[in-house]
Amino acid sequence: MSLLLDIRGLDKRFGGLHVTRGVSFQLRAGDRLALIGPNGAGKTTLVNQVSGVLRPDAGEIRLRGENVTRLGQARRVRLGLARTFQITTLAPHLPVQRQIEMALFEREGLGGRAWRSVDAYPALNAEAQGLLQRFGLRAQAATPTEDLAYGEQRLVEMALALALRPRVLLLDEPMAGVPKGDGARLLAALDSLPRDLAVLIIEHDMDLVFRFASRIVVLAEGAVLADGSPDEIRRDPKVRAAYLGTPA
Amino acid sequence: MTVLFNIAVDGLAYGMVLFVIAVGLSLTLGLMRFVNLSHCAFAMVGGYCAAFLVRQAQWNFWLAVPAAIIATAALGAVLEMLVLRHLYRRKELDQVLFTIGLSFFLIAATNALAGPQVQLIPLPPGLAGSVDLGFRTLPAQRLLVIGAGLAVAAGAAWIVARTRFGVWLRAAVDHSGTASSLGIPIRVVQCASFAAGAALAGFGGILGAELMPLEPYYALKYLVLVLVVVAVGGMGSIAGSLAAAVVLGVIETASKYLASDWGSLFFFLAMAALLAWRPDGLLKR
Amino acid sequence: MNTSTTLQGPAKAPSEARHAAAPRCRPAWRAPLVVLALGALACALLPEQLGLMTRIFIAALFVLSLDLVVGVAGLATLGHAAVFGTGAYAAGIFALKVMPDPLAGLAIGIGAGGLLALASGAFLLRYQGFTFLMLTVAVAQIVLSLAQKARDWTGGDDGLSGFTVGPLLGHFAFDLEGRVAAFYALAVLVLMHYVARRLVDSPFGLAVRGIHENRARMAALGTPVYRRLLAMYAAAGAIAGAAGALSAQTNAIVGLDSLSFALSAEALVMLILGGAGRLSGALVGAVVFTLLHHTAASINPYHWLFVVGFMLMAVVLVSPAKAWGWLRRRVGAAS
Amino acid sequence: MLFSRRALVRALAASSFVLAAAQAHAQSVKIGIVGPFSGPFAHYGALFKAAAEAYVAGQGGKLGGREVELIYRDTGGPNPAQAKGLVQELIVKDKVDYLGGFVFTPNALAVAPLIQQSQTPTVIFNAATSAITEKSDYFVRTGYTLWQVTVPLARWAAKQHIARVVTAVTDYGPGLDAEAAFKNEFARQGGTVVESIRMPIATTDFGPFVQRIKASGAQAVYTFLPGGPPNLGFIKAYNENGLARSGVRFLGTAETDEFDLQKFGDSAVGLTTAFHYSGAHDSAANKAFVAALKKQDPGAVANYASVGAWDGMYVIQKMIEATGGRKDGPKAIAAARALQWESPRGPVRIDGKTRHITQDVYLRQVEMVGGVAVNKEVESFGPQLDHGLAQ
Repeated sequence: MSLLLDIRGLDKRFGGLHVTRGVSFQLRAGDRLALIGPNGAGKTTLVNQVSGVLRPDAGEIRLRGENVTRLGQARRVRLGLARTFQITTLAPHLPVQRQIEMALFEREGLGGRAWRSVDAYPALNAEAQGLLQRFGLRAQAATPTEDLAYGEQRLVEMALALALRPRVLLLDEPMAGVPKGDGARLLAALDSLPRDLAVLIIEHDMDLVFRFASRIVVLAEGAVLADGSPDEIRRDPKVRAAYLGTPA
Repeated sequence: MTVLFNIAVDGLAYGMVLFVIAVGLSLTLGLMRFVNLSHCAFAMVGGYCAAFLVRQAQWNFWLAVPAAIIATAALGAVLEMLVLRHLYRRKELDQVLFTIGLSFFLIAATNALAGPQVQLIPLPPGLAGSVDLGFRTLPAQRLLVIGAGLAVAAGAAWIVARTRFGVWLRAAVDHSGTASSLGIPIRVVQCASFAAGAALAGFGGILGAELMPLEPYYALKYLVLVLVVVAVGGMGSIAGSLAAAVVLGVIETASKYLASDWGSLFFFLAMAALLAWRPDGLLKR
Repeated sequence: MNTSTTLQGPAKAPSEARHAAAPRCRPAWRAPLVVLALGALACALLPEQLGLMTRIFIAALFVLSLDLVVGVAGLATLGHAAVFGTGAYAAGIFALKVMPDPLAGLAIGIGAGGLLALASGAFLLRYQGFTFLMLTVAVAQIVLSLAQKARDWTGGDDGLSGFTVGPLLGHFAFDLEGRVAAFYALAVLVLMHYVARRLVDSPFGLAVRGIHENRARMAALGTPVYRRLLAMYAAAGAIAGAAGALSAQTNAIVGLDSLSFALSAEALVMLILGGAGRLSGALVGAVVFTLLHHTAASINPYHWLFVVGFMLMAVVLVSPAKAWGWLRRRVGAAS
Repeated sequence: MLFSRRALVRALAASSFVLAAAQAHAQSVKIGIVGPFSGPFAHYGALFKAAAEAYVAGQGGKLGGREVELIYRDTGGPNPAQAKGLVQELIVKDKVDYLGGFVFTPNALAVAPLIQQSQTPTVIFNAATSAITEKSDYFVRTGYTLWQVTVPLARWAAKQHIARVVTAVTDYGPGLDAEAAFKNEFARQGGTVVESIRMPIATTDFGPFVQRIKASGAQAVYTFLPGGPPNLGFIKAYNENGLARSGVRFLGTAETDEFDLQKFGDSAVGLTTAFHYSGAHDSAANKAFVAALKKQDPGAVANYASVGAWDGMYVIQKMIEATGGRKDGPKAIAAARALQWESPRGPVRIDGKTRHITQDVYLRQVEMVGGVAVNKEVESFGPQLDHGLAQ
């Protein structure tokens, strides 16, 4: 399967704090990589560097062969990278369907169209409604995003990422704070992700990690502690000591 | 050579006046996150009170000034308790609209009560004359302003940084919920700090009356000038406001000496450059 | 995308899900048509107040352009007079030195306003919040100082006058009563309102509204945030330039007050009064404030500030929505 | 019976009363007074109102035998768009017969086309830029122009063997007019203007400019400043930096105007100005004017603004008499062109060609008379026409 994301020697400091230490790993189409580690291990900071929110001090990020380390988020999205946020980051007053359509317009490069109304793009309107249908949010199409339940807002985050038809999807703790009831739909969404999509997910729920992930990277104090299959990681003494707390 | 001295001396004096008036707004804007565009109206009230006390009521200058400051603080406290406290959580634009309305109201009230003429605060003999600095003379009143400005800067910085009230104030602003849960009397702190802001404004109005004569339209006339100093100095930063006031004061004075027919063009060019260079405040990285 | 399993939400009948309301924009021509009707009605009912009507239409157009910047793009500005005044001076100088035709002058005003907004926006939009607000003040004051300095072009303090504006479309001369001026201003207001409505309802408008509500989200969707904001800022500048040109042509004079801080502050007050973000709020705010100011000033030319100041404070304390609600309950209870 | 008879009678009575009132109303002459009644220049408006109403009261409430209705409109400040809107409303809606007021040049220029088209005689009480009366045949000016008062001052200064003068004017319309008038005449009289300082209109700290004046080595400074705060600030800086002591004489026009004069205290003594009106002008007409003004509004001050309004009402009265109270612009203006009378400021006449007031200009020095500062008229330069238009 083709190499989509290639990270080599990523390094980042916040003043004296060394938050990312020489992180390297690859992501191929179809991968289901879980990024785990204790709080403060630098997981979100790593995702922020890969997605272009933060700029690394050193190292290289190659997306489908192109070096995007210095490029902005827009270029990375066009190359097929999409992400969700740990803290829900949505436009509160816009109706949910408009939120999705915004992503579709950007994907189709129509973000600059200033004359025809948003309702004059039937194909994209329909696609947006289809996506909402898929996430069970079709009934809330006209509801402002802030009026949705927290779990449903997490679904909107994921729907937005998928609306961009990404090749690489970064999920930053999609299940964080989601009550059991809404969790089911999120899990179903995870299972129904396209086969050839490369997914990196930051997650604390070990049951989900071991059920979903085909590969696990363990991060501790900003550095890669271990990188391997779920079984290798379960047995790896270093991981057990640093993370699961039981002595080697 | 004397031109440079002149620019420095006049610039410093003018800058200190700007600082004394602006520091109160920097506190209310920065430390209380409250966009109080009626700040200059409080400066006007302070000035009018002092003028009334000294001229009509024949009080001694050194007695009238503190009394006027206390009166302005009282007005600030009353308005804060009655009306302004409902606005703390409101959107910035709502605060702008309300405080502009309040300024209009205070302008109309002053115009109705004291008429449109300029109110002068007669200075005591000690301050009325000029002091000879060797190469030139400088009005004694300017020296008072420079001294008072430095005192206000030091005092305000000390209170905010060192005293319990300062700690309470900063806590109340960052997160009033947690602060009140720690037993900090939020309402008292908010009311007291707004009153302090009004008092500082009143004090600035009195000291600045030499350069910015007191007339009803004062409240809106110098608003832009004060906002500029607060923005360049950085909201809530007392040292920043001091530095910004002096720098802008010197630049404005230099343009008067060297290129006065360009009006206040250089003042605003300098402001834009400083703000673009240090958006969060002159002394903040 | 090979998966098509629909994720059924908690027990919802499929048919009901399909008919749930999708958000639909109201047709863009509807609101402007209402404005046209109301404006024409007002001019018909008050033939002796056409001068006031013209000033209201121009103020409404200016506040409409401000709404694009403050309400839609979320950029609080106190320097919007810069583009209004530049449009006015451009149209005035054009009429004086080149051609008195009003429509050509209007186009020049639009171009001048748009260009200045583009140039100043390129610098301003690197900043946000209070810093952006104060930088807009600086830009407006710099333009004002330059206009005062370029005395032989702008007439300085005495204002730019002496230019005549030719008849509209060749044969509607601007008359004393101001009838042609009023309908000309109304027509441009309605046209620009339609343009603004189209802008806001377009994908571009949606992206700018998205940026207003959450920049991080839009950046994550790949939106070129800076470019979108600059485009909206320039569009608003063009519309403000049109308002400035109308003011120059209907008054046959341009004063330095068209670049003043007071004008920017008054426009912002009108916008907040009417409610930002809906475009219609801008028009309501402009009409209400101008009428309030006009009537209060004619009743008592000296202390009208009391009334306006009190009204502004009241509007913030008792939000208009609650006021309407209270009023409706009263009326409801009475009838 | 739809109506009871009593109701019918009452209705008839009521309608006849209304008709009568409308009738009387129709005959009264409407005069629109346009000026700043709010904002930073509100004192001009207050003075116009006091002087105009004092004049009408002095005439027993009638002008030319007609009831008079004064309508005030506030322009707030230099705001041409608003001024035009207000005047358009006064002419079209309120159907005024005459207009008066105007402090700012842009406001006057804005209404010129309106009064020309509607043939409404408009008396300019104060705006001082020469070119205004050229913009419409229906402008009459009872104020002054800067050229009119500056040229005689420049001639006097040259005669006093003052060779080197520095000009320091506020950088706006009238200020530049004043600077040009002084430089032009002083050069013609053989004097040299060593430096022309322009002070921005928003200046509050005049210290630097006074330092520049001191450094220029001039024997005198000719200055022009708008009334109120700038005026006060400049003269205070002039005193605080001891310019009088170091031999730099003060030459001004409206700077020692009665409205601000008392605020200078005795530091103003000796300031020399040339102007067309002084509160202390020694004439019966002036005493009557000052008394009438005091009776009408104790707060009002007899100065160039109030005398401009007072004389303006005189001109309007004469125009009403000439047209029998009916609205007839050309006839009224023709009458105005021929007017000559004894004004509180002294003998004046309206110049037939330029419709501008020709008036005596006096040299004055500030003196303390009974603890009150006054502009003592020391010398008269005789009648002066508007030298600005002569250029």
